[in-house]
Amino acid sequence: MSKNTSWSVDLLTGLYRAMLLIRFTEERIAALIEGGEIKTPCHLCIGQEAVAAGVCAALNQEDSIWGGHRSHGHYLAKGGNPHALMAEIFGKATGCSKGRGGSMHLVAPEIGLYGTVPLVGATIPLAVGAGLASTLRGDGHVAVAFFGDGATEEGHFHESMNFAALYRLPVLFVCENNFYSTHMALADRRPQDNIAQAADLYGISGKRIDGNDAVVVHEAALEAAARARAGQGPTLLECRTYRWRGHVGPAWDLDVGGQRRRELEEWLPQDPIPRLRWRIAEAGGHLDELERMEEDVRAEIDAAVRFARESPSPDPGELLHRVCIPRN
Amino acid sequence: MSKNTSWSVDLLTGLYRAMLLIRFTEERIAALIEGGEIKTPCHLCIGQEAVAAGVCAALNQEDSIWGGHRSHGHYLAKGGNPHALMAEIFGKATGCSKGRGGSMHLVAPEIGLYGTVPLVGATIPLAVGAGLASTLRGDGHVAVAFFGDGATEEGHFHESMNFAALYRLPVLFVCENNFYSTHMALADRRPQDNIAQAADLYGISGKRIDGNDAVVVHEAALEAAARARAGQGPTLLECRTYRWRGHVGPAWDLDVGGQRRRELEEWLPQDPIPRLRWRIAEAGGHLDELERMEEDVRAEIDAAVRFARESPSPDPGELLHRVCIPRN
Amino acid sequence: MRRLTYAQAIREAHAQLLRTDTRVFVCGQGVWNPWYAGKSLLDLDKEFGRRRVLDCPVSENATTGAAIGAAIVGMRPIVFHARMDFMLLAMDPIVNQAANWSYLFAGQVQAPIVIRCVINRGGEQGAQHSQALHGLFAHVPGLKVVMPSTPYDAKGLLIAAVRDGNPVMYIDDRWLYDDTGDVPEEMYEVSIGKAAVRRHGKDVTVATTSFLAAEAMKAVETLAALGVDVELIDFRSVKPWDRDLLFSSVGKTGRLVVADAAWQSGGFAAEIAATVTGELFHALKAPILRVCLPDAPAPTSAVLERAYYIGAGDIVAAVQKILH
Amino acid sequence: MRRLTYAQAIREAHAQLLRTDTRVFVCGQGVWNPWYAGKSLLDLDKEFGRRRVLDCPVSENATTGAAIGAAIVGMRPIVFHARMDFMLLAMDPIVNQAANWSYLFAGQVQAPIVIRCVINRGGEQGAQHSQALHGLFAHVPGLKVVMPSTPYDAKGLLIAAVRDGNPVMYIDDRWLYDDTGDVPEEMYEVSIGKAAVRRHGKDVTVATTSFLAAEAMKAVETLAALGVDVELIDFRSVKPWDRDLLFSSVGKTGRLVVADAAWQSGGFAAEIAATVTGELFHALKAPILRVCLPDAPAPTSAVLERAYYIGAGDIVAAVQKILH
Ligand SMILES: Cc1ncc(C[n+]2csc(CCOP(=O)(O)OP(=O)(O)O)c2C)c(N)n1
Ligand SMILES: Cc1ncc(C[n+]2csc(CCOP(=O)(O)OP(=O)(O)O)c2C)c(N)n1
Ligand SMILES: [Mg+2]
Ligand SMILES: [Mg+2]
Repeated sequence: MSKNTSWSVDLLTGLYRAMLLIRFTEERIAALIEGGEIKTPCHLCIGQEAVAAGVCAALNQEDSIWGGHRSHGHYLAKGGNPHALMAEIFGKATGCSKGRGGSMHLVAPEIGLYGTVPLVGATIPLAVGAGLASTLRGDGHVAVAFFGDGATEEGHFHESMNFAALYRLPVLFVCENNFYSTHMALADRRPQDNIAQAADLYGISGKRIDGNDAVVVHEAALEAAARARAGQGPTLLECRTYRWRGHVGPAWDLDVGGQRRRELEEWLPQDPIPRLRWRIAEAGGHLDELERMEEDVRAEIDAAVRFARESPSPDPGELLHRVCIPRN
Repeated sequence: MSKNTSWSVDLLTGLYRAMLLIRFTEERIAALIEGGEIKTPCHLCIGQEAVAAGVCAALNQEDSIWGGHRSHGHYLAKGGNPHALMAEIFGKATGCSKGRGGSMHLVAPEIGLYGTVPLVGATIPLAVGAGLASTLRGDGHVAVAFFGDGATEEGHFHESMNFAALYRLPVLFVCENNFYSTHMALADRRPQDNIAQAADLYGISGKRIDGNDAVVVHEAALEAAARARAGQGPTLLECRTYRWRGHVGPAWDLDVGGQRRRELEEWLPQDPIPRLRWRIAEAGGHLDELERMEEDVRAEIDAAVRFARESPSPDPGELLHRVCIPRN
Repeated sequence: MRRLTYAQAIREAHAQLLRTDTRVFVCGQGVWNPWYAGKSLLDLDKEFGRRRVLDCPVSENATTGAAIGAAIVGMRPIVFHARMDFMLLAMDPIVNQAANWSYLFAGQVQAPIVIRCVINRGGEQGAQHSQALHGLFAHVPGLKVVMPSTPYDAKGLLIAAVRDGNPVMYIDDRWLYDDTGDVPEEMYEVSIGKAAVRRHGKDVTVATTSFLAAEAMKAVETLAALGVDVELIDFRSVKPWDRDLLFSSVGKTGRLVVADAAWQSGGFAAEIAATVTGELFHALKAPILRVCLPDAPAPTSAVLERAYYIGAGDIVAAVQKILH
Repeated sequence: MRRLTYAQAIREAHAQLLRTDTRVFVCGQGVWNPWYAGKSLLDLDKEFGRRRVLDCPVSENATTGAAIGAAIVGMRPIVFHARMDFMLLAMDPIVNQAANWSYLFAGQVQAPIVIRCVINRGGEQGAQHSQALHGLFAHVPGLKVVMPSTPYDAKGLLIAAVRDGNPVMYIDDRWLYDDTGDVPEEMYEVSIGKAAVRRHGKDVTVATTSFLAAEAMKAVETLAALGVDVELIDFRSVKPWDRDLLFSSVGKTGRLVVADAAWQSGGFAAEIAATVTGELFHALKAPILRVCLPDAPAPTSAVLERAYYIGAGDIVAAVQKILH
């Protein structure tokens, strides 16, 4: 629960719109996969939208974000163009990565997204490097690494935390703990459910928060970003959440074990979208506006799909371009 | 200070002998390097002998140990043949690694030393694997990884701790915190002086102990080994100690910064050998026996050096042997 | 004879090894679930228990290192990497440790580990989920590298790898998992380092790795129809590779095309071409051509993937080029 | 002209880059102390401060990854690895990330990083402190790889690498640090991808990497005394390497020896031999020979080291072999 109750309706509806955009985009992608139109492997973040929305709303355009295999939400929340996202997933030349990257390799440097990649945890050190660059330049920008609970088992997560803590770099380590790495539950991979505690080891600020409450996430991210900008170093946020769909693709992954159905029963009612709607009402917002917003968002996604469908494929004649760039 | 005051004189003199053997061997090696007879880079452990001695005295012959670049002491304390050590350092065919490995690659499988290598922290996961093998075989053996404070900055240290904790493997993580990694002081590499705390993250037993008191080390290792054998999982021991000589070679490394001289002044009086001598006297041991022991040990080292000098060099005709072994 | 798929053959080898040798265990990410391994490890955990078939945390270095450590103390582990790409996080244990262990200690201790890894590409997965990195490992002394292309070899090479006593990289290819072939029920080995002649011919030698063996077979048929008589060699092992067989074939045909679906520069095909040109120069009647991937990462878009990957057509073209 | 040692030339390039380009910084283990880097980074921390010359924790992956991340957001870092062997812990950031970054995103973002690493061998250091792994990196698309052999090239290639805009592996060799040569004071570049002819000749082409250039020069003198006129090419860059220059030389001499002090199997020399045999076959008068390290890890004992390493004598022998 958020301490601060005086969030403006504007801020809340902004968070709401970001979450809707993510949710509806992901659902549309799910349908397009089922329809056979999308082939690139997609890792949907339905259920986890509050993390992307809450964190990105705390950032400036020049702050950088770095993601992984499950990063459609990060791209959209930071302000990435939905047309270019959809076109990328369709493998088109107009995609954000011009058809080279697919769902797992998104980029939008104009809004501070420097790349997402599916090697688990691989962008954590890169985000630390962006923080190091900011420190050297004194530009006040913050770098955010988004990653999952699984990524904390990679050694470079620890190396990166130590590195960022040692030099007090302006980095937010945002762990979306959805309790699974592919089919493997957290308890099968870690002796304790204590990701946030890693912060103690490095003497940095660390928090375990409700990752399904966009306002809670936002508040924590704002505080972390402020600390980072003030030279007080990195923060680790463990955002507890749950992925509704399968590890990859639109299925529900009920085959990972008996606990999955129980967990879904527990988590579906924690849907971050209705939870925020309730807050907006409380803050004096108008729910009918939210409904209009839903229509807007759907229309935008329709347009993005149309754009993607109508876009040309990449030119095979350019297959070998830009392995290296020419010297300018 | 050890809780248990009833250590037998035998045990204490055993520890003492092990430390003497290490100290005198290292000092002899230092002289031989200065004399130009030894060329392979040697990382001496003078000042740190209590860790190797205390831990190895808690182990059975079948328990495995794994080391790094600074492992002469581990080899000797576990019972490795001093002749074969010296011959290896001389690069001779009679060396423990037959002249293939030098100071940084020691082996003595007959006493449970399966290999030491200079890639920092590289044997930590290997020790975990030895623990896994013991668990699968149910043989009750314990595996010990010896490593330095620097190694805890490698991601695989964390991966290994998590892995061993998860499966409750019989592993002792023995960190010799000598406060330096080459020329870099701990404070230049870590935000906090808290290596033992890593154990908390993995929910295992972790202790910070006086690494210059062989009895304290021994007691902690005995307890850890007992826990490991009882299926209670791994332990992390942070043994605080100090390396007298340089990172590599016999010099004193006074060039690493002004604090070095101060630190030496503080640590030289903490010499683990006189500290144990005092305990032996307290336990009713005879100091003149210790003096006889010194002579014995020196004679043994003389013999080892003679053996090494007189041994043949490896046969260059065998240069390419055993890259792979033939199928038997 | 009984027919199995490539994936079933791999699974059967695992099961028989686990059943007959208590030193064998399997570890790695994705061994409890078919998402990554397809049917190649299906239900082994149910049959042999989750201690001997251990699905691991997302820690490639420690998992591989632990398997190597267990091997050094006498076990015979098979450590599984669902994609070669992930294995780059385990290069220290593989290249610095396992590969060196025997040599370093003059053969007194060994690391009899099988590092099984999958090439899993295509399907718009992109650059980091497509790599065929056997060339890196074939450069490293102390590692053996095998790449079965048939169900028979898949089973026989895995058994040979576990029994070999040295570190062996066992590299299989998801594109082959549904291929079927004759596979004996009993345990048998395919010798590491021995290639197979898939077709005898006299005009030109085509030598392949992994799934290109099947592509080459199609190429052979096309070429036969054009009157070209190809001798087709499937390396199966890329380190060590079968010099005797290749040399005797090229000694006869005087012409060689090497097809390897990895980056061309500095890849395995280069080693073959370099060795043949160094040692069999006077038997050569034509340039040795390589049919490899271009020196670029894998793209995602299917349109680009089609342009990127190689197959029968490329082999036909290369053969025609050195004949004319 | 002013003479500097190889190490001084590297240091001067660093200093000038740090002085003239605020985007440049240096990080890695051992940059504050000459133990690892010799004089090649001497006192740079004192001159430019310990923020821009950053000695790092023992964390190769994160340090390399951080340098790459900084590069992606616009810096021009030089990340230092005191030995190539340690860099195997940073293969994911180098091979999966830096090498792919430009291609993955169609050139919209880049990783203009210089990964400097040292080959530091001999002196009874053994298998894990001796490796020359440039062959691994030369296999990977998206990486450039340079190996200067003279003080002049050491300076010019480092400057070119930092300005290149792509990930460049800059590999220097401790055996060269005390070599002296003419080095201009001003900043200048040696083009990446351009080899140098160290001696013109007509009978046979000898092409080398790194310290073997000097060994080859000795070999050339011995051979000249025997009436053999060698054309000597120093690659300087191993990816991309200079096709035009090599082809025109071999087109003239018809004979090629490639000398590269790395493992022979699947190494850089294999790529040269394979390419020449594939594309210049009809110009060749003799087998292409490789002078490389044997396929074994480095031993420690000096007696074994002498048998293991290669030099002028091996080059002379190879040349004589293809002439007779
Ligand atoms: C280095 C690496 N190892 C393994 C994988 C296989 N893999 C892909 S996604 C994934 C799950 C990671 O879990 P988590 O970090 O929690 O992210 P989530 O999928 O839950 O969002 C794994 C293990 C990979 N892509 N990269
Ligand atoms: C992977 C790797 N990185 C860096 C080095 C260089 N190096 C050799 S010894 C050493 C110091 C390690 O410090 P610590 O672990 O504390 O051991 P100590 O030397 O103090 O015994 C370093 C960094 C190495 N050998 N391996
Ligand atoms: Mg997860
Ligand atoms: Mg230390």
